[in-house]
Amino acid sequence: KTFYWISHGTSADPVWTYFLAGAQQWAKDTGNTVNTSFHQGNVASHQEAVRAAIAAKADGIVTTSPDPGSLVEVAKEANAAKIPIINFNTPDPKASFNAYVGGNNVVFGRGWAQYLVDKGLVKKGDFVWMPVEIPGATYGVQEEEGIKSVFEPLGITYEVTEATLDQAEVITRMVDYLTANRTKVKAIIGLGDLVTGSIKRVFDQVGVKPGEIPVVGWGNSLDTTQEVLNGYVNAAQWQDPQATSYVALSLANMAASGIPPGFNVITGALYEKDTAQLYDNILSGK
Amino acid sequence: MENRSFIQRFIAKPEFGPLVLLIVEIAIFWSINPDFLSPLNISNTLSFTVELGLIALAMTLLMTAGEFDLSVGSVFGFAPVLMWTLFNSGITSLEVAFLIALAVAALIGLANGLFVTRIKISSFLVTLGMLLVVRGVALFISDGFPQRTWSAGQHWLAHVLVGDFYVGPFRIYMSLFWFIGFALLLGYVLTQTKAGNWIQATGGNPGAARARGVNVNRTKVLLFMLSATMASFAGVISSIRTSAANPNSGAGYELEVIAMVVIGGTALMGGRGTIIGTVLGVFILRVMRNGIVLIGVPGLAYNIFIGAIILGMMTLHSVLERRHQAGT
Amino acid sequence: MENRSFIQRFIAKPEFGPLVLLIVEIAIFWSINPDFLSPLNISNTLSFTVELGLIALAMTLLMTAGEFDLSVGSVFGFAPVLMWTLFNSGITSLEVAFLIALAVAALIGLANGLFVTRIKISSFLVTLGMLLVVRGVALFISDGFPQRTWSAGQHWLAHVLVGDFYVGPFRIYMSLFWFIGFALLLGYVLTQTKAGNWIQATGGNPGAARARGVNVNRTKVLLFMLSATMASFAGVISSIRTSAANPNSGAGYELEVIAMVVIGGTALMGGRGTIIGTVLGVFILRVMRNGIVLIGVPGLAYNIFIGAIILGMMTLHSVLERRHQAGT
Amino acid sequence: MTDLIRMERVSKAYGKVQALKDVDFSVRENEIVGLLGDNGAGKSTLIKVLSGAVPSTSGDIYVRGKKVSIRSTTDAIANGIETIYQDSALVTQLSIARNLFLGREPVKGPRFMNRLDHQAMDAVARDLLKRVGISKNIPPSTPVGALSGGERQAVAIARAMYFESDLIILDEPTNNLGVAETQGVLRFVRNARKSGHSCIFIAHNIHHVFQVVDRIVVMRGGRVVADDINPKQSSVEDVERIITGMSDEELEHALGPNSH
Amino acid sequence: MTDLIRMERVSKAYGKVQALKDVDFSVRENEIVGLLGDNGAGKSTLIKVLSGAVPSTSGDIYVRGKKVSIRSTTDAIANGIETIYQDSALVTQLSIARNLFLGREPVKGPRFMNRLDHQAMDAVARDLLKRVGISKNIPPSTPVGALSGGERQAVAIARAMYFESDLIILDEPTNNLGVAETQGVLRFVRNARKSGHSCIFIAHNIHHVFQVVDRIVVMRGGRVVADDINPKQSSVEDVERIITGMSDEELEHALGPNSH
Ligand SMILES: Nc1ncnc2c1ncn2[C@@H]1O[C@H](COP(=O)(O)OP(=O)(O)OP(=O)(O)O)[C@@H](O)[C@H]1O
Ligand SMILES: Nc1ncnc2c1ncn2[C@@H]1O[C@H](COP(=O)(O)OP(=O)(O)OP(=O)(O)O)[C@@H](O)[C@H]1O
Ligand SMILES: [Mg+2]
Ligand SMILES: [Mg+2]
Repeated sequence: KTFYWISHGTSADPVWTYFLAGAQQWAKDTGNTVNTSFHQGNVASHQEAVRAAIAAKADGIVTTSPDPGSLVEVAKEANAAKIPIINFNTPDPKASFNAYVGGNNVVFGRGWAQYLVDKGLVKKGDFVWMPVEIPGATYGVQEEEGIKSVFEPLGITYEVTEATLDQAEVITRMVDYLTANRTKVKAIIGLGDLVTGSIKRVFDQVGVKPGEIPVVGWGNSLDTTQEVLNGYVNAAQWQDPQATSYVALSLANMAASGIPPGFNVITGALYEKDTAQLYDNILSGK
Repeated sequence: MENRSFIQRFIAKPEFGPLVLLIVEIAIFWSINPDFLSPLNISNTLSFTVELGLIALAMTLLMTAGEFDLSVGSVFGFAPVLMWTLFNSGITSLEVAFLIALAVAALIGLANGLFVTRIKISSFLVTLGMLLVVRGVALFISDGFPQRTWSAGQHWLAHVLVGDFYVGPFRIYMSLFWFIGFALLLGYVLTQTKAGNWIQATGGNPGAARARGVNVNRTKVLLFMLSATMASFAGVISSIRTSAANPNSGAGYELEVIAMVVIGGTALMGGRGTIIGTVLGVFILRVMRNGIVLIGVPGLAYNIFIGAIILGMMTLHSVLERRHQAGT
Repeated sequence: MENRSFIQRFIAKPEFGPLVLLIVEIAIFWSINPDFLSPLNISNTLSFTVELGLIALAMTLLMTAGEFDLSVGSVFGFAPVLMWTLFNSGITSLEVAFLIALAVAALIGLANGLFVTRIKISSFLVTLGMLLVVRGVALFISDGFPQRTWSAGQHWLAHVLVGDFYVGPFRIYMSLFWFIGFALLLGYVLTQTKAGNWIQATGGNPGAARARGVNVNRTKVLLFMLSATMASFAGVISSIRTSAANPNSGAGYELEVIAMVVIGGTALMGGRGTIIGTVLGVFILRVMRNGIVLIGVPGLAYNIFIGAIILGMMTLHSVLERRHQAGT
Repeated sequence: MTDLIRMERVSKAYGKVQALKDVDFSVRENEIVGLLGDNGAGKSTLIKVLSGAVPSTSGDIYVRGKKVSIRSTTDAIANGIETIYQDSALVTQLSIARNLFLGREPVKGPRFMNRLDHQAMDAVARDLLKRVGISKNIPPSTPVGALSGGERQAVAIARAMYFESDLIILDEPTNNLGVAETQGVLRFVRNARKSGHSCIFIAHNIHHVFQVVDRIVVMRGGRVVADDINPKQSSVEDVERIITGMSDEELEHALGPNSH
Repeated sequence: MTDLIRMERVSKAYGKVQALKDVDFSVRENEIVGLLGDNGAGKSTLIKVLSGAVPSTSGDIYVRGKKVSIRSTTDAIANGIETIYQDSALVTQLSIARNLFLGREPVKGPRFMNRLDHQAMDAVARDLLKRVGISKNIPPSTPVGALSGGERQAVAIARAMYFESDLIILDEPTNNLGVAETQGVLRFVRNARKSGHSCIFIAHNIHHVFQVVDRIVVMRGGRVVADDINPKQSSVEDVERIITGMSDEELEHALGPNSH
């Protein structure tokens, strides 16, 4: 059978490589064909890819949602063509997907903010810095929504800055920002995997000691698991990227065989130093 | 030189190369996956094609006049954000917001044009700077949040711009008609009108054109305005069709659009341009992107194919050109 | 024309404009935030500057010869991925992997050069195609995964390329010396050697150069190879410094590098180039990016400022140029 | 006979280079004036001022006795002054017909359609090419880039001919031209006078100038040094002497076979 | 006297255009040959074949009786053939000195340093400029773009002079030149012969050709139609007639004042 795995992510964003690995693993384990594509957040090209899959009479489609509402139409088209379409990574309840597998970015964002508040790391009047690779990309926006709902009532301010997807540029921009605002920044939330994974290099360059500024954020990369283990990052969010892809494809396969999935699968866990080793092992393939 | 048969004359046309390329390309994809020519896939390809195509049409005239515009991608992203921000915040009606988006884009084009013609900075730097400014403004006014476009579905403007209907098994978007309309209009302007003559002269030999009383600067400024306005128009169409106005959309379109125009046979340095060629160039690149997904090229190898095909096609193009030159 | 004082001659130099821009820029940032000139910030700025700077140096020669290279950004990302993949998978030692990365980059440059000179496709399209192919290959061989580079820290190659040490309060990276070395070397080549004369003639009037026995094609091919090799070298340096070899790194560098070269005073169309100008151009752009963050511009407005400053500086540049021309 | 054009005390400086110094120059109606002078004498600059290509630094221009201000090519054309530049300024990518009418294209149909009248353009172009002596049957749709140097010059001349300007300025029109083509240009100049036009004719080949002009004006170092030489009463050698500003012996010496 | 250069049955086609048809052409040692012909006669093509700029379609070339193959400019230079092209091929952005030595720059210091010998270049350039008759004190570091047309031509000529080639080819070197500059070029040609070189001299101004050459060759439509005209025994009019291929009456008519 042939399945299409369509992602709005960037092929170079580390976390997506783990999602992709899950899809490839599934293809190998089941012997089915999985055609994969990345659309760098481009809604139009994403829609085009889903429609191409429908046109190619795919046995099943698993797709992320580049923007809430953007796949309402194409999901209907897939339903009409009787092709199972499973949503993963970014939910969109408005579209008629057969099921959803993944986390919830708004909840993650709320979780990070709440963690900082509960542990007494930030208080009223404090300023939190939130670097993100691409401002305006869905994940960051939804996370910001969750964070806002916690911080605003408490009078905690924050700023989102652009870090880009280029590793060297990420470090440079974060170093510049931290150099300029070192005294002001009371905590950092890394809204993406690349920025959170760069914290160690930024701290080392600016001369900030691990733990001096509390950090929470995404944790789906080896860089971050190491940072948690070494005390640079206080807590990081695990999204089960490989499992998400694997399960989503399994659901699609199941639906293709005539068993409609009647449930969503929610993934994700916030880990600290004590449990970080587990994820470090997963990511380094141990 | 004059007694050549129709076929010979046809082969000598600059549009012949791109046409052969397009046919070869379609044949290859079709032979690998017959679904490639299914009505559904054709409808699909057409819908997105026209949005980049609209920009490419305007860019053809601008490049014929010897300049190019790197800021079209960010105007494409900015215009719908502006329009929906104005509308969603209840400041104006959708129609007025639409007109404001077009007008602001025209002003951006005006600024590009004035920098290039008055201050005499190369269009590369001017439009690169403008790209950053416009993209930044889009992010800033939207705070990075995409604008909701739900409410557009039933609005008459949405119907006129992107309404769809079925012709037999084909789902046709209104935007296709806009593309055809503009292709005819700009093709007419470039080849049949006085303005077209001025555009070609401006790109071919600005000094000579100026000496004959052609207002070279005004011609360039107007074309910069056209290109920005068209990018804005395309952006609005795209935002309604995809139900999303994201400040980041359109990133990287500038290079793709310029590639379309050049593959179609318009000279990179100005003086010679062809709308028919651009239409072919638009299809060559879009069909390629669609076909590659359809025949199941692995996601990560996607770029390799796009790049290799651009190189391969340009080589073929260049071989065809040379053969034709040797024959006259 | 000959009795001008030293100052007048200095003002007439093409590097005068960029120099004034850089001084003005530094003065403004410093007056707003004195930390701008703190040792920490200066060390930081220098570290990344040199990586882009190395590419800009090679690009200066290439642009002087009348061509440019859009694929440098993807070679920058590709080379370290290749090197670390070879090393991490245990196929070769780090030294050999490093040499292979440089050699493959040289081959990429060779391919660019041959497409441009033999098949006579414009360098815009050739290197755009190559950009996509190389980026695609980087993604494909790495499967999209960034390569680990931790283990490099203690290797002698890492020390030679990016080892750092303190000079007083300044943290200096070895890469700065590479940059200074290449700037001197390429500056010498461009202005003092026979090869430099050929490069300028190739860009200025290829027909005339060819008629005098200058091997125009070979000159261009070699410069394409230089530019790709230098991009690969810079990519390796960057990967060791940032401890990451990410297949996507370097995206968009091509435009920034070209902007650096042009701001420095090298002609976009070839024939005239200046290494000193490029060094100034490199600092102008990097200092700008650093300064803007440092003086506390809102995060989302970052691009607005970068774009506006590019436009503003080019305007100033153009005014300075014009004043100088009127004076001779 | 009244003066068609009169320039009074016209000066022009390019930065520090004083290309024209207080030049007085006039062309009468129905007169062909030869403008001679060595390289850099200021000939091209003088006619550029007249044709609006560069602004003068000071001085006045009168057309038929009325003072005019010529700030741009369009002003000059409006005053009936048509110029054929030294580097015959054609757009190589455009067809012969399109070049002929560039800037003043005939339009047909409703005005807003802005539609070129290709038929009219082609017909006129075909006729003009014949009149300037191009006997080969070159279609008017041929791009100028495909023409030989002489043919290009002919196209530029055809343009001036068609628009029937009062004053036609030819800056070195016979450079690069062979014997037959040169005769075509000279014939054109004679025809122009016959049909009531005036001409300024610049050429380094004094023999050509002598064949057609009514009066010779010589410039040297940005000044007019002689402005009423009658070619019927002077010899080529006399004029050469005035152009170079050398005495008889000096010239003899310079022209001698083995001087160094 | 032996032939320095002999071309036998040389043909050249550009696509369908037959620019040279079975041309036999030779230059003896120490001889100045004038090559005449109307636009498109094939003069430039002939010398481009000789100088390696374009390959011939067929035919042989002999240098001092030895058959050679000239496939590139470098081959021609190695055979002692130096060409000054019609559109004097200089790089405007480079200085006079750099243009003079382009392609054969003197190098000083260790070889791998590839270092230009600026001092030597400047000294030679200064001397050469004087010898070709540029009296103004122009520094050799001036970019060629800042020179007048005549001065540029002089630089190109100085280049041929310096490299002392056996055969110097000048394609319309006197175009655009004034009286004084033209005399400079003619003087240079005479000097070249005096010091033992041969020259091919192409010009549309037959008067200039008559002043210097030993022998005139005329081309028409890609063929050599006359190849041993002695300028001392023929008149300008005779040669014009051969160039255009017209009979006496036809020529009379074409040159007549009011012919149309
Ligand atoms: N755009 C310019 N900028 C600076 N100087 C100039 C410019 N154009 C001409 N000049 C100078 O002005 C003087 C007169 O030039 P002009 O072109 O009028 O001479 P000309 O008589 O036409 O010479 P030629 O016979 O070589 O065409 C020369 O010294 C020339 O160098
Ligand atoms: N590169 C080319 N491609 C095609 N045809 C050419 C090319 N160069 C020259 N020709 C043609 O070859 C013929 C001879 O040209 P050539 O330049 O040798 O003439 P010429 O005698 O030098 O004329 P002129 O006096 O105008 O310089 C002409 O018909 C010309 O159009
Ligand atoms: Mg002149
Ligand atoms: Mg010729």
